[in-house]
Amino acid sequence: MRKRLGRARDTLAANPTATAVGIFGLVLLFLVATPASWQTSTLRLAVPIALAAIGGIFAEKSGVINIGIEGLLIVSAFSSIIAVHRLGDGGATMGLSNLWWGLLIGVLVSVVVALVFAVVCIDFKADQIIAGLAIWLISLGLAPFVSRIVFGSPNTAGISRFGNVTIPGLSELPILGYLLFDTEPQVYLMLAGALGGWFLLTRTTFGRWVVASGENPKALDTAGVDVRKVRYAAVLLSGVFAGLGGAGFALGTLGTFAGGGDTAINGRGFIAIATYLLANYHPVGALLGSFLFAGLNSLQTALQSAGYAIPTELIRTLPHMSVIVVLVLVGRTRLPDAAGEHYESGED
Amino acid sequence: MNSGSGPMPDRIRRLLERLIQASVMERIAISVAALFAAVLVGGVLVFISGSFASCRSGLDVAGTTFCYNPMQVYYELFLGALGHPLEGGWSLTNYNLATTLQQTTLLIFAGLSVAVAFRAGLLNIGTQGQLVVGGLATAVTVVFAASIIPSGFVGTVVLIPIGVLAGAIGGGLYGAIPGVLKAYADANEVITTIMLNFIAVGITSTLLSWQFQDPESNNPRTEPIPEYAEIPTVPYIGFSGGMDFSLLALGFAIALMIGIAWLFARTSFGYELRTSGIQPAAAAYGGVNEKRMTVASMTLSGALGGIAGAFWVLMVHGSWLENVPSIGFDGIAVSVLAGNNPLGVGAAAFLFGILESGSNSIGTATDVPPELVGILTGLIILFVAMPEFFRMIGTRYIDVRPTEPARTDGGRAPADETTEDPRGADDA
Amino acid sequence: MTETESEAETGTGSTAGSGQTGEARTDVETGAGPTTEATTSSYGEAETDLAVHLDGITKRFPGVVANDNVDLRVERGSVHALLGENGAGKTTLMNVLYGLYEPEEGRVVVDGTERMFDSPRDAIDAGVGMIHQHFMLVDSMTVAENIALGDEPTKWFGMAVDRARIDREIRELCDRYGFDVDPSATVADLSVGVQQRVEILKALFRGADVLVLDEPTAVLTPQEVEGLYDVLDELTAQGKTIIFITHKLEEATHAADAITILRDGESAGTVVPDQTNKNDLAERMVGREVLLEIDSEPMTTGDTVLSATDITVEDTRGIEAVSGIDFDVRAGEIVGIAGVDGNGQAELIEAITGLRTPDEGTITYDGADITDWSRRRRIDAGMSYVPEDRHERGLVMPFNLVENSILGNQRASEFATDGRIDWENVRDHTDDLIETYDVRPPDPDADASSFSGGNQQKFIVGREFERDPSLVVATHPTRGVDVGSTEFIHDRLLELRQQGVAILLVSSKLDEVRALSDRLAVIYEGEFIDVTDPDEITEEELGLLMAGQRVETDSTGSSTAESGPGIRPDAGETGDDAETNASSNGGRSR
Amino acid sequence: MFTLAAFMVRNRRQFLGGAGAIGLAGLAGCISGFGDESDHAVQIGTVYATGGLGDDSFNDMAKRGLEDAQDDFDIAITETEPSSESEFESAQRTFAESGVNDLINCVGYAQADALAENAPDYPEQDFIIIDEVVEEDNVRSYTFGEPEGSFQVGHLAGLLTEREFAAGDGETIPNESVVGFVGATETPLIESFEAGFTAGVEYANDDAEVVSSYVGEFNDTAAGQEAARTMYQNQDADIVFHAAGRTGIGVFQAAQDEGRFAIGVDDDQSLSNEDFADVILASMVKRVDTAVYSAIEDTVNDEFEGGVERLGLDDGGVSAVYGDTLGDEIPEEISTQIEESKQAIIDGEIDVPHEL
Repeated sequence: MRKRLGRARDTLAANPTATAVGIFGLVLLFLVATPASWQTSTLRLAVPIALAAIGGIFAEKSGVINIGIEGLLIVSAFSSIIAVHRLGDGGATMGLSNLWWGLLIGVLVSVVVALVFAVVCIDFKADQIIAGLAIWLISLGLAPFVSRIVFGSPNTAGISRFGNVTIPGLSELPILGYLLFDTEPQVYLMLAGALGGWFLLTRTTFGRWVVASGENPKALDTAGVDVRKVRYAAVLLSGVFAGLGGAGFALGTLGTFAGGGDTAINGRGFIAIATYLLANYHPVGALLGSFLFAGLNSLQTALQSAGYAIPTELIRTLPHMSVIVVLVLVGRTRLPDAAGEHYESGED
Repeated sequence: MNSGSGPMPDRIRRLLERLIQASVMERIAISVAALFAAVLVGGVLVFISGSFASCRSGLDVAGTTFCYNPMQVYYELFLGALGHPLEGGWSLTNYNLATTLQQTTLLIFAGLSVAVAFRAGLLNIGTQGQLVVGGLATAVTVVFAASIIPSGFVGTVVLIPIGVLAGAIGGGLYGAIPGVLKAYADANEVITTIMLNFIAVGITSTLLSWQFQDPESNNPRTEPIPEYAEIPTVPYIGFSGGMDFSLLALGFAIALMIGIAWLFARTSFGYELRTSGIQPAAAAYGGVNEKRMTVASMTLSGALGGIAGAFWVLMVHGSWLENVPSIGFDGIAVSVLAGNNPLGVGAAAFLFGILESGSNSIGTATDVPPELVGILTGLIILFVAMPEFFRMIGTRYIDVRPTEPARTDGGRAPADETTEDPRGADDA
Repeated sequence: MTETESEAETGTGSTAGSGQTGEARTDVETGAGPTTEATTSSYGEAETDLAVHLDGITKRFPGVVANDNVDLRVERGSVHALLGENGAGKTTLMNVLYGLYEPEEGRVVVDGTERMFDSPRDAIDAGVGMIHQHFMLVDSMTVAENIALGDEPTKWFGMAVDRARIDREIRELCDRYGFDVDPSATVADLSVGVQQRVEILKALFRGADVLVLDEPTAVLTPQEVEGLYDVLDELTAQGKTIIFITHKLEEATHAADAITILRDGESAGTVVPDQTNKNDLAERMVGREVLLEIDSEPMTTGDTVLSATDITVEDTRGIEAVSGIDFDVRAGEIVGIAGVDGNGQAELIEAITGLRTPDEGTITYDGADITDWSRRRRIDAGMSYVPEDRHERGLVMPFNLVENSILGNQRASEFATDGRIDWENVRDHTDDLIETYDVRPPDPDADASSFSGGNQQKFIVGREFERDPSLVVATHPTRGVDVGSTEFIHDRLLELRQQGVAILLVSSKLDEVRALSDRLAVIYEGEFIDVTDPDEITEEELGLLMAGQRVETDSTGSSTAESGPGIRPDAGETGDDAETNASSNGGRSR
Repeated sequence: MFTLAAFMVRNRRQFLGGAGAIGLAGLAGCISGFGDESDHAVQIGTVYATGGLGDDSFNDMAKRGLEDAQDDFDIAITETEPSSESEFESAQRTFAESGVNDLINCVGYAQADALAENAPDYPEQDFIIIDEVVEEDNVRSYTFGEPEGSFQVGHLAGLLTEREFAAGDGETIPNESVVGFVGATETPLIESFEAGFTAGVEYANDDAEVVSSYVGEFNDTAAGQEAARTMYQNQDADIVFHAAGRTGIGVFQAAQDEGRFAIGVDDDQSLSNEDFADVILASMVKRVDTAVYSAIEDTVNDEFEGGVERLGLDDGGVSAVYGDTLGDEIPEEISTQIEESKQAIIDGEIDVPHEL
């Protein structure tokens, strides 16, 4: 059973065209068969998952498993809102809307936290899983801590959100028009991030170094490339993507950040990890995978208000259950050979 | 404890001493250093964040007003948790200390749960979920059993063990799920346990609203267990019942802690578990069925988490409530700080008990947000995770470089192991 | 300090002059007469003719001197062998040349210019390429991606990798040196021989003039080795300089223009093959005369202990690694399995010892069908197993010897009652093992990781042999073990055989399996291509068999008849094109 | 930088002094540091509900009551915001144990169980609880007529949904009579909001349909947004009422995005959330602040007594308040009807259900 699934998977991997056609067909089916509100809400809810997953791909491909990506989402989300609030909601600074400044600052904060994670994992050789958990826990505490200082409450104040950006002409297209060309900036960021991530990973020098660094760092090292730098760059890049995801979600969808409990991110970073494992580290695959999980999330809302008597709490766990089902059916995605291991030049 | 073997022979004592000196001392040093580093970073954070807060009187530095005094925060955190022993009118059995020890007791169980899995090489992030499920199992079982078992002393003696057992079984079964998924479907346990934490919340609240909700209450909670089924306090010397802490529970936790330590050190199962954790291939070679060991250690880990839930119900609340506090996540911090050593879990649990209870004092006695404690917890884990950092600092000041054994025979010297892959095909 | 000193030297005098200084220092410090003699007498060209000159290199690791004032002079366009035992410091020296290690003392001169290599990058830029013993290839990437790694030409202003150009350049290189490598193939799918060629291409792609090959033949079949020699000839003909590391006398004398011998981190002289003989080389290498003689008296064999019928095993990737193997092992008999690594030995042994479930076939042990038995039951039934990988399997590295001494026996009644381990007993047992098997240092409380490979192996062998087994499965029991320990382990194996224990021995060392085995099976692509009498087969024949070439004159057929159906009737089909086929069913050792 | 260093030195000297013979005094001097608060006549402790401050409704209303009292009386305030129900018991107890609080405010029905357990243990300590009844001598319970208030806004929604109405950023869908309700948790209290609301809608218009959704949390704005958006887009709801604390902010966001209306709760949310004033038709105001203020006033005047106080439509404890921006645009014939039904409820002519 397992083997057969594994083989089916290999077959898929061996026929990228067929796989692509298949996925495209499924997407098409989804577009035709579901209401528009569900599709747009799926797109919006996919933003933090997809971008965090793409970031996670880079870190893990380079050999650093970044389980702290949930933490990066949290810090970027709340710091972007605080930034907008401080700069002045609805205003602009130096000709740029404060919302965009908020996005920049959210990304920056996420990168700084990713840098801490990188130093700890790469230079101080911390166990990556433990360090990632620590980053998560620190962020869980930091979000309400900071917003309590700024707002006197674990929740931030509300701010205005990104509006739709309509691309003339293209937005007139059926279905794709309202989905892809008349939507919010963070959705464009997500789509661009997936394509850019794919290009970076598969077509550029850096992408090849990232892959080599995760599969066989020694090979990269002996080829004269500094593994340490590549891993740093990859982890920081995961900070950039997660930052875009967290800040984009906060500024585009949330408009405010609840810092209590699991915070408003509520485990989306962990779902992102499951997403890229499911997508076998393919950035565009991660985008499609995030639609799956986000779609389940909006399905839950849709089912409920449609009056189906499924217990709310149970419906809410649908995405989490499907992560497990997916992991079990797909089996363990082959991690990069050197993922989780420290590498020091000159070591054998 | 080991009744058959007579007095502990010298050699074994020597072995223990060496073990302690070699690795345990270093671990303790690193844990203590990590604690200090976290406190230091946290202090800086508190001080700096004080410049963003508003207050009537603060410290003015270069035009900026700093509102928070880190010293005061830590004073409240650490001494507040003990009931301010340096101030007048202190009694040993005070409420704050009771809260600290109550948290310590729960964290010992949760920490042991995490430690057992980590030692087996399984990153069980799911203690929280196992605790939630185990707690509900306890509450429901005790409420049901109370209806058929006489009340009073008999009820206490029968119901408490039944409740703890129910928690252990509930948590154990829930812990076995990721074990089975890992062993037979190769599903990464870190992801599955995190997801199962979310699912545990969903399932338990569904069960609650479907069947077990206390009709008397507006809160999502089960029917309260009878008072005689709560863990009794020790008369005269103990803390009073209103403090929701019993020395008996702490005693049980410590006994369990020693039991797990003994399991690791002195039993075949413990040996196999540790071997599986360090080198799964060697364990398989040594006749350990990896899959079964994975399931067994996850089950044991889950059972310990379930016991934590049981005590949360039986000692603290007298019923199961939705939104269980994050004892299970704190258990990870406890175990990591303890280096996954069962005996270390006791000390680490006490420290985190202080943090938990001290956060109340921070919240009431200072203006600093009590969420600081969550940040401190994360920082401690972060620093413990990077022993290399402290080794680097250590070697800068003291020469503690381990003495590498020189070439001991005509064979391959250790240094060559670093230059040539030891698994190499070296035909002589 | 030494570095500034040598830099100062370069600054003042000519390079040749500074070389002289280095040699003088050698004399004073080591007093190694023959070293200097050999260096100067047989190989005294001016430094400007040298492609590489390593001058007085000293490299220390904590507690050990890996290279002690070593000199190496390599003439341009020559093949130079660096000969020495394992642990003599050959790889360390080459890592210095490649910029992976920084020497404490000495100079690195490449192409007449003194260099300071901080990283492999610097070495690459100076035209030094290295082909490591364990290939530095990313298995999941294609040949082209691997070759260009770290040196990718780009297009679109550096935005994207110029893949077309990489392919073009690789084709050009292949044409020039006569390689047949497909740039778009995935490395994981290639045979070891082809992977090695990819490594060589990788160095050439970077414009290497000096190629360092670390133990290039270790994983090759004899036929692949011949192919490698041809490649080396082609390279030197085009003006490249080759340095190859080896511990095999044959190879050094056969392929090299000059040989430098290392012993215990020191240079034991440089010689020209024509002017020396193997005995001399061996003596320089080992420091004493070595004779690998094993006294294996024929034994009267007893009952069949282990019998395998039609065993088929798939490897972790689901590819059939062992295809229908039959054999049996009797009490008091050593059955050897020879073969190039990765031809299914590992999977076969794992199936027998219970670490892997065979997909087909039955295994009987002492008459009982144990095919479905767990590893635990097999251990309890008296099966001992010296694993191939002592660091992953045989020992728990962070455990001390006391804890390691019961690995596999942790539930045996001898050491544990009702699941409780009696550590006192275990400690006595450990002390016995240490004494009997001469494990040094004799410290039961030291971590396994702190022992040398030889002592680790002696400890494992001791633990497994002292279990009172009726069957011993030993895989590569002397791999990476020094000569003294090797002899000891061989003696113990023969002793066990004398006691009537059935022994299954897997080794890639031809002399070892030939000398020890009573019957010898040759495994190729998961099948026993032949079962022979080791005394009647020559090393050449054995080499051919290991490469999948059936011996035409089947003189050994009679011996196979009595040992059961050892040859698969259809084995011959696959025999011809060894090199290209070796890859197809995952025949890699890594 | 220099002053910072000086501060450190001073602190250390104090610390060292503290370690000396006099000891504790020095240490105390060091730790008390800055941010001291002077003594006040009366000290009030407040344990908030789990949504925490910043919910722009329930907790913030209680806070407003505190602040109003602080303006009028000499009181000191200590607060704590438990993040889950299981923390209430220890939070209340911590305040009670400290012995310095003259009154402890327990905000929210969820604290009732914990208070019922704690109050008898501290007979000298005064408590109040909002939204639930705890029958102890030292507890004053405040309850509100939520169903009645909800009935009022339901009546408003029912009247508006069937007619063509556009104001601010929103407009109704006249040919579809659908309104929505978003609740936080499926508990009797929140369900009583829905019960009253539904009754009000039906009172206005028998054909109108009420769609409802429970998000499960008081502070999940994203879920609140999705729930409301689904109602607006898929079910053609044009007015959504929420009783979900901070989650309700998501309802406002959705209303704004979709150009529909929302009804706030607890506070006049068109004032507390100005950003959404252009979609907030009205709010079901619940004067938690009045309750808190009156309890503090009684404590200061030493007149505090236990018992149950019920605040309803008649005494302004609950009321439907029109949005600050949109209120003026609501047609008079509608506001007249609302006024009539209010009187009818007060007079007992309309019986508002308290359960679904």
